Amino acid sequence: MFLAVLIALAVSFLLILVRLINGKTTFDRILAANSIGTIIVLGISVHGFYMGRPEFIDISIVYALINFIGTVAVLKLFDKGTLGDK
Amino acid sequence: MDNLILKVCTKVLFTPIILFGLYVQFHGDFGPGGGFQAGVIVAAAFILYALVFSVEDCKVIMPPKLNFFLLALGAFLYGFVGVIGLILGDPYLSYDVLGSTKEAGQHVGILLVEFGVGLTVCNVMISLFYSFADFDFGKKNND
Amino acid sequence: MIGEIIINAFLVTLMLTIAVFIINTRKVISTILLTGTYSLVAALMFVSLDAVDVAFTEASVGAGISTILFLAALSYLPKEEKEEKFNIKHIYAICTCTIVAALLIWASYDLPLVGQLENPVHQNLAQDFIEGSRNHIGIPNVVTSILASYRGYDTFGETVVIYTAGIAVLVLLYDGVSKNSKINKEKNK
Amino acid sequence: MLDISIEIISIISFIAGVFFILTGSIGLIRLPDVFSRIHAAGMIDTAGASFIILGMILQSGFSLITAKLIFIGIFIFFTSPITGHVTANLARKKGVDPVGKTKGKTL
Repeated sequence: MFLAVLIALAVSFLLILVRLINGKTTFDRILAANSIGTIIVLGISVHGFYMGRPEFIDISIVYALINFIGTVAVLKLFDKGTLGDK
Repeated sequence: MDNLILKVCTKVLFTPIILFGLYVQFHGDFGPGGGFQAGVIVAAAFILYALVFSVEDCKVIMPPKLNFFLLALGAFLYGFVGVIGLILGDPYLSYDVLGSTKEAGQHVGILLVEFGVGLTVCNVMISLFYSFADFDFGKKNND
Repeated sequence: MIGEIIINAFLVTLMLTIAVFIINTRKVISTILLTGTYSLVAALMFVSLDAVDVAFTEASVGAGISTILFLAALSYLPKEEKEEKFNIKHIYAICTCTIVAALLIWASYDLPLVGQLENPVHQNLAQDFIEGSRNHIGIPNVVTSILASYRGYDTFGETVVIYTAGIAVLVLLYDGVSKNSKINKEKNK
Repeated sequence: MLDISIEIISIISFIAGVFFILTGSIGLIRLPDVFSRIHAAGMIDTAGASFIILGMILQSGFSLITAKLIFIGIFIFFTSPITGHVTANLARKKGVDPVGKTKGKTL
């Protein structure tokens, strides 16, 4: 069952990767990167259950945090042209 | 970024992120984690604050002087734990004498040492972000 | 077992694909996004190899902080890479890469096979560390006990290296409190 | 009896989650512009992620792992729509026009 979910996640990873690679505008790329982050967060936790070691969930939490901060950083770079104040 | 929703979300998330960093820091003996990862997570919270508000606002809650002090304090703490062992009559960086039994000593030693690593990594990351975000040499050349 | 092999093969193929696309893109911003994705897949690879602490570090440092620092550095760089025609320098580079890769592959034949129980790594110290971590130190996570206790000198060295690197970057880039900052304005009042 | 019903509910929620994730990723490819793609990405991040996390919560029983899963669920459920909102805001500000009913004609 977990393997089936993993395969479905892998398929949707590949589909989103297409959008990440040939996205028309950069906002498409940002969206795709964010969605890939979500898919991988789910993938790590499902993989942990599949291997019978659910401690891997800590990594998912970290990645959920990092994904949000990374997306905010990219968006700020587009808005202001820099990450600082100037 | 002038977005009210993002600002409120950052204010709500700031504390849980630091709390999770501390969990990773002090739970490193039993699960995955440790000083290095915890330092990065706590630094990520401050970087998020600096991104959504501004670097100047972040410098109010984490002043550069405190940042530099903690940066040095982490490495100092690591060395100092070793020196305590040396004074009490053991080799450098062996933690057996820090507690009442050998195991308790090892626990105390590992906890302190990891805390030193976390402090250094966190503050190095924050100061790197400060210096990258504030550096305006390239901007002047472009204009 | 077969499931594991499928997962590993999928991840390796994915890493190769992303690496090829990183080489091909000219926009620096997509390179950075793809590099973040690459490190993530590397973290997944470490997860499937059961190296939890390494995966943790890869996910937080490789995919998170280094992406943000790359972005911070990007604002001082040109947004697009210049197209370069095939010239004599490329031939030198290709020759060097091929020779080094061939040497490395040749040298790898002397290494023991990965994952064999009779490897020298598993014979001498590993057993002591695993038992000592349970009996002498009393910590379930062997990685932490090796990192902080058995190999404490190494970790001290790493901490000092990080400290030194941070100080070096500060000396190069940090120009004190900038003139139009709030702190300075309040002081001047 | 209870075990079997919990198992069945978790399988159903896994199926629902996988359905939403696949639909969202197909939508991310097929839909015409940024604003409609945000809708597809939101489908992955809220419905898909929540159903799969619900399935894992039902599988894990009651422990610290359940609490961590709930934390992840809440986190993704709140942050992803916010990033979608900010992306849409910024795309509009930077002059990306939504595509109208007839292709090529902008609203």
